[in-house]
Amino acid sequence: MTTTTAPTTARKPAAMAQALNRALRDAMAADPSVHVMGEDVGTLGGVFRVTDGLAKEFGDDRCTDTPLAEAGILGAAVGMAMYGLRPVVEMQFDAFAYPAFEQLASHVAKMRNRTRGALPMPLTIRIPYGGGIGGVEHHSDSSEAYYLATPGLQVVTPATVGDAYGLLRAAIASDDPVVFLEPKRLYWSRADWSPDDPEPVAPIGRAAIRRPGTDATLITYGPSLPVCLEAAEEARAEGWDLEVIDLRSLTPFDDETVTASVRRTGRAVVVHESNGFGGPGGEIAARVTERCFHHLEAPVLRVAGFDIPYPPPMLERHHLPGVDRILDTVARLQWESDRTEGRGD
Amino acid sequence: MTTTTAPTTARKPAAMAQALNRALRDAMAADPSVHVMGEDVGTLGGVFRVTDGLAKEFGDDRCTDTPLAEAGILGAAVGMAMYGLRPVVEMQFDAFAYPAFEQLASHVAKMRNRTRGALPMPLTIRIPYGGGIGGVEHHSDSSEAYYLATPGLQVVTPATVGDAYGLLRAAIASDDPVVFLEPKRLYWSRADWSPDDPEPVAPIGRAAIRRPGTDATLITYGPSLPVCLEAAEEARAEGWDLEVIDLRSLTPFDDETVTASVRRTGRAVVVHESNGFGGPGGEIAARVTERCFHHLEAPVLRVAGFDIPYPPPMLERHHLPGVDRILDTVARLQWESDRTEGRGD
Amino acid sequence: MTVLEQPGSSGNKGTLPGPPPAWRPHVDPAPLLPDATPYRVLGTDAAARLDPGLLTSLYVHLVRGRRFNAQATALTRQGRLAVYPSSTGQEACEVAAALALEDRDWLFPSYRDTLATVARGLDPVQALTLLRGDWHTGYDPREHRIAPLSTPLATQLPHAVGLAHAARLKGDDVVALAMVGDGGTSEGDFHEALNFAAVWQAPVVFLVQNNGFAISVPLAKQTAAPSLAHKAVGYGMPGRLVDGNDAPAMHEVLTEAVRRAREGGGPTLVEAITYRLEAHTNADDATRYRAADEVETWRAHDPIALLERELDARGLLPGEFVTATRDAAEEMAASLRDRMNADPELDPMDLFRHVYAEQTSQLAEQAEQLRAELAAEAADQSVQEARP
Amino acid sequence: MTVLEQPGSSGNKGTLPGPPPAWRPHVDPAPLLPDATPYRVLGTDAAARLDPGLLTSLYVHLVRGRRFNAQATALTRQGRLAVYPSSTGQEACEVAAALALEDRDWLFPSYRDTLATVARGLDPVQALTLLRGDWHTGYDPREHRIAPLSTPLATQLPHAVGLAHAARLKGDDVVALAMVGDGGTSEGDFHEALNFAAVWQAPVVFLVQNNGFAISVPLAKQTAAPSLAHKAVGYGMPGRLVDGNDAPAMHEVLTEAVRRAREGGGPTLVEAITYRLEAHTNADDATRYRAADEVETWRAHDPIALLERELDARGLLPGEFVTATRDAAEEMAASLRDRMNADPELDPMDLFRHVYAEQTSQLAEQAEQLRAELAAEAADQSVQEARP
Ligand SMILES: Cc1ncc(C[n+]2csc(CCOP(=O)(O)OP(=O)(O)O)c2C)c(N)n1
Ligand SMILES: Cc1ncc(C[n+]2csc(CCOP(=O)(O)OP(=O)(O)O)c2C)c(N)n1
Ligand SMILES: [Mg+2]
Ligand SMILES: [Mg+2]
Repeated sequence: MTTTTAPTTARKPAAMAQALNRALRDAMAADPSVHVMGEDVGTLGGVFRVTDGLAKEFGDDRCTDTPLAEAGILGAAVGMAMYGLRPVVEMQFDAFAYPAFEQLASHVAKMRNRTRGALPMPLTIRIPYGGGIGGVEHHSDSSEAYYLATPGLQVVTPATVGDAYGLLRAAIASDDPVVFLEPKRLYWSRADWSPDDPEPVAPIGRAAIRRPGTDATLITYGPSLPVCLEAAEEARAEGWDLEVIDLRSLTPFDDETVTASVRRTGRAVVVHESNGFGGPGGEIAARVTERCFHHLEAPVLRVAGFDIPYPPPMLERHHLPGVDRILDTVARLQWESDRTEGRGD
Repeated sequence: MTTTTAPTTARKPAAMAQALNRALRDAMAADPSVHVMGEDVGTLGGVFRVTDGLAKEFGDDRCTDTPLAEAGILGAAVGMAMYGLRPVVEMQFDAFAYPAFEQLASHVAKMRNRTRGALPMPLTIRIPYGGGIGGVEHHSDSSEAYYLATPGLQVVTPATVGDAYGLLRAAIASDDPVVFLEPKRLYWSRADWSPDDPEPVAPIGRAAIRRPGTDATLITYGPSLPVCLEAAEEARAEGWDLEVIDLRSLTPFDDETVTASVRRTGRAVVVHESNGFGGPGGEIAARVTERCFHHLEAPVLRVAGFDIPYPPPMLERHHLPGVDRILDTVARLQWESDRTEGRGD
Repeated sequence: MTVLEQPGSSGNKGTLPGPPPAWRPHVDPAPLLPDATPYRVLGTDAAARLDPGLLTSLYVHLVRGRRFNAQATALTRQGRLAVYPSSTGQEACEVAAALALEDRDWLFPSYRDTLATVARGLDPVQALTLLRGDWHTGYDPREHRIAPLSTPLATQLPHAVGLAHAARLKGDDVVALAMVGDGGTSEGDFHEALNFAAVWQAPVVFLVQNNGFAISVPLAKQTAAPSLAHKAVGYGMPGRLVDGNDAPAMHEVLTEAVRRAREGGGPTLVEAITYRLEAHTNADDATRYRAADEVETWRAHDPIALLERELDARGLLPGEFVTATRDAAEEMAASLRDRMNADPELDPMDLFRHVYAEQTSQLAEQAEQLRAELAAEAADQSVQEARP
Repeated sequence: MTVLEQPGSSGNKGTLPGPPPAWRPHVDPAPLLPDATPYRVLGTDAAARLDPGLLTSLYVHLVRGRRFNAQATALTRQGRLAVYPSSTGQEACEVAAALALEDRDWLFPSYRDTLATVARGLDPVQALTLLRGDWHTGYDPREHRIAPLSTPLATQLPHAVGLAHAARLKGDDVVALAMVGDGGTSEGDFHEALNFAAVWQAPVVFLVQNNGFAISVPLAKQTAAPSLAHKAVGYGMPGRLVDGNDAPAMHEVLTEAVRRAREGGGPTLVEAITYRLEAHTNADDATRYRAADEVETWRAHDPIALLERELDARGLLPGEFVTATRDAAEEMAASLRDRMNADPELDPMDLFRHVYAEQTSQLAEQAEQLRAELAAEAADQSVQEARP
């Protein structure tokens, strides 16, 4: 995986889950107001082991196994933040964040605004999301559209080991609430990495160009980044040089980077695993089109999960955007003179 | 307000709330499996009086004041539907549907699919939504983006008195769960209406052209329809003949009607009260662009609520899309030869 | 602490079959259960022991509180408040909640508890900002240690738990008192908050004002429990049942619960039996769902009348005191009316402030758009004004 | 029924200050409280009165159940199941839940309760569909009156209430039995469901299997209550505490609760004290959070061993019976293994079925897209196969 940051110090292979763990540890060591809380985050170290060792190192009061109640967890975290702490909440799986939805939408997202800045919410809500790990139902939702539609939240999702560390540090440091979406099928993806890399804190709100290209832009994030990079490699055989943008932050959105790229390439495809209809791709395609209309050779197209409940493990591969589906879509970007409309025509 | 259906029988002025009430009454009379439930829907007749008289006419078992717990209400309704009833749930205000979000996303939307059709969910969830009535915080959310992003739900919203009746009858008759969004600031809007109008049941999934026009299409729904119609009238002074589409159903989306219109007019603006970023407008603009790209003279633009928590009563008029903001946006549809990019350029 | 002691402790190992090994009940439920009837002081022998200073102070607060409620309701009729949910009839609960707390403690009011915030010392105009509609919260919660008035029911309860827990972690002896209605106890957030509080032994007092109704829904449709205070044992905290119209009883029970919490004794659930004498809000018509004679029955148990009787019996209600108390309340009301009659300063650009710590480029764009619109509006207006 | 009788009934009107008028406690909490120790039959005098037929039938089910759990766990190792949450050690609860119900009743299992569905008669392969991963629910819930295994914790409880309520409205004497874990009792949905059930007097039995852990979290971090059964009084329903490893005790308590519900007596909360002898699922490592000797302590209280002791004492455990029971269980396991070794039939186009009653134009388009992709894939493959 290409990153924009060049390494300087000793690096060794690390999995994303380890980088996240290290980010939590470093944040807790640096700031005593950082508190980790959630189901099974203490003794067990989380079902994905992202909080491994934290309770031992910092004590149960800094890394707390809570009762099994997501609204209670997030609601208590709101109160802790009101008192000046910096809670980092783990939701065990995407769909199990839903019970906390009212706390999120009505309080976490609005508290700063409701109180004219008197009660900021420096909360991080870590949510393992997305599919591809053979999970049974309710364990593979891509729920980012809900968070995108909620002003007051920052929505961040790393796709590389380095960003997992850097963005999580930035999220915890942020004075605004961050929904931190961890692509669970990348937890065990590895890369050479060291937390001593320059700029270890990745800025929230800035996309990264993971692969420069000239012919079209793939706009993606999280679990779909490796798929897009693979598609871009394969596209060379077809003669297409694709640029790949990793959004990293969905909110705030990096219009600058995305707009500049699409104006250069003239073509764009948004790729994500979330359902297409009402998913983030619509917003992205719409705003890119608003800003790049006269540079576009073709409509911005989308490759997304189908508009269905997440399928059972044995069928999920058909649902997930794969390399072929991306290339098929790139092929529809009206490269020749055949100017027919897009799908549905 | 123009409707596509011509009246034949005796009509008299009725408010939307009355038409909704009549729809519930007629549905309950026609089908003993229809049960109305929610907070204050019984003795009080609902805080907006939409269920007025139903408990008296059909008894407490058919129109039930529940305990104050939205997840419990919707969860119980799921169980009732499993046993063959057709529950119609009232959520008292938009933001007070959030506690039921898990039941909605994980069960209501998925039950049919999870069980290969064995357990359909013929549920209607009525939610008064949107602002403009001077409500204090948490009483004016436009939460439709959440429902749009949830496959398995139908999302319907009337904008006229006739549709309030017709769509609610259709929603209750639907074998799928319907999130029925009632524009609360139109509750007391009146029109000449009779339930004996031909085609009283409006089809789910079909948009209506409320005003034919040739120069550009305003795509809207719910509380923004009257504003768009007013804007279209005022636009005549500027020499623009605007077509106004009332989507009525957000899911399923009527691509046919919308695509045909925009291909004809070549220009489109989506108007809604919901926050712009991550709101329905992105999806609508994206899919219109996919389907109409080479017919478009300008990017599809959006007029939406700002990307902020819903403001307090005294400031809400600045937030809500009004006639001027719509006309300003129409003016940016590149009518002359000045081919600059859209906003943000 | 709980039925299963982890790890590895065992019951009567060896004597099979007996109770499951490792099973042992640890908490005696008896002290957690509420009394069969609401605790009261007024009209009992205990009343004689009450401190005169406390009684007169409560009285001043109650009278002032009732006047405040009346004034706020009047302001809705004048269009100066968007809406007002009155606590008339419940003043003893509101006042006791405020007085039970130290300055460093936190109050978590629900939307009906404006009076409690005012009794705690908040400027009435700031307290009414939400209901006037110029902003959501009119005060700095940290400055006053009063959380925003909570409209989504019961959602403030977990906040109180988290704040109290955080304070304890920081070594501060701060207590949180959270208020909720009988209807609010049906929400999942009520359950989760009480459970967290008990497990964490957080210094929180939960005050349920059981006024018999959630808008139109009577308690019988809200719960089948012997009392709401009986919920406490299910979390492992004491439940207390109090006559919510008996101001000294309320004050005593809450003060005691606050003390217990402060000393590390954990949370308490207090159910106050009271009654909302007015409609749900000015916009509500209570005659649709309750009979006038029920209201009259409760008027006979008015918190102010109850306290007056005691004061009078003890010679603590001289005419000058009554007059002075009423005059002071009138003065407060007059000042409130005057100040609320002034239009609040509004800045539409506030819409874009405090959404995030730093304004995003998108919000900056939108602010620019609104600024331009307002300028155009103003220009239009001055053109129109310039016309003859 | 509740503390405030509406409308207009009054307490000791006239004798002011007394309890607030219109206030009157209606439910006696005493009968709703659980006993101090879990109810058990095995090893007590009551055991002698147990019907031999019931005992041997429970025994067959328990043995079969344990074998089922072992086989399912083995299938995860062979990659035939994605995951399996075993109920080994909890078989008495699982089996009693199934046997307490009539055919027309409904079972609402949680994700750990595959065994209860099998004990109720569901085809084991259908019961395991969810965990194999070919579809979410492998059976028709209406046909078997078994709700889908619920993964989101406690969310099935309000469904059970709604279904039972609907049945009663329709005049059917159907009971719903809903299962949940100790961890699940912390969720708001637990609270809301129990409250609805009590207010509606719905024919529901709530069975909490308190196995001491929610994944790694011990009960002491989940609740501070004297017992989970003590939550019942807070809803106005009886709470019963049972030794969950005592199969006849479980059977008796659940059967009684079901009978009471059927006869219009309303809901019951039953807490079964039990223990999960294996890890949370095959993917979990339980040694990270609990000591081996705790597990051993519980092995000594094994539900099958407890029952065997009683059967043996009464001469109901002849060698042939034991052998025949084991053989039958082995046969079930072998057949299950064989059937699970066959790859399930998959149709990718199922993705688009049953999302809505009628396929939308959008889904039709997407189905078309997938069909084309699959055709291209197949063509690719046959080209590749054709190569030498
Ligand atoms: C989550 C939520 N659901 C619904 C409402 C609408 N609502 C406002 S007040 C109210 C009744 C509250 O009753 P109770 O808790 O007894 O408090 P009281 O009004 O008696 O003080 C309702 C249903 C709300 N504010 N929040
Ligand atoms: C709403 C929700 N939150 C979290 C989870 C993740 N999760 C699955 S099982 C489990 C523990 C359940 O414990 P308990 O209720 O005691 O049941 P047991 O596993 O002991 O049978 C958790 C946290 C979930 N399935 N649903
Ligand atoms: Mg009340
Ligand atoms: Mg458990």
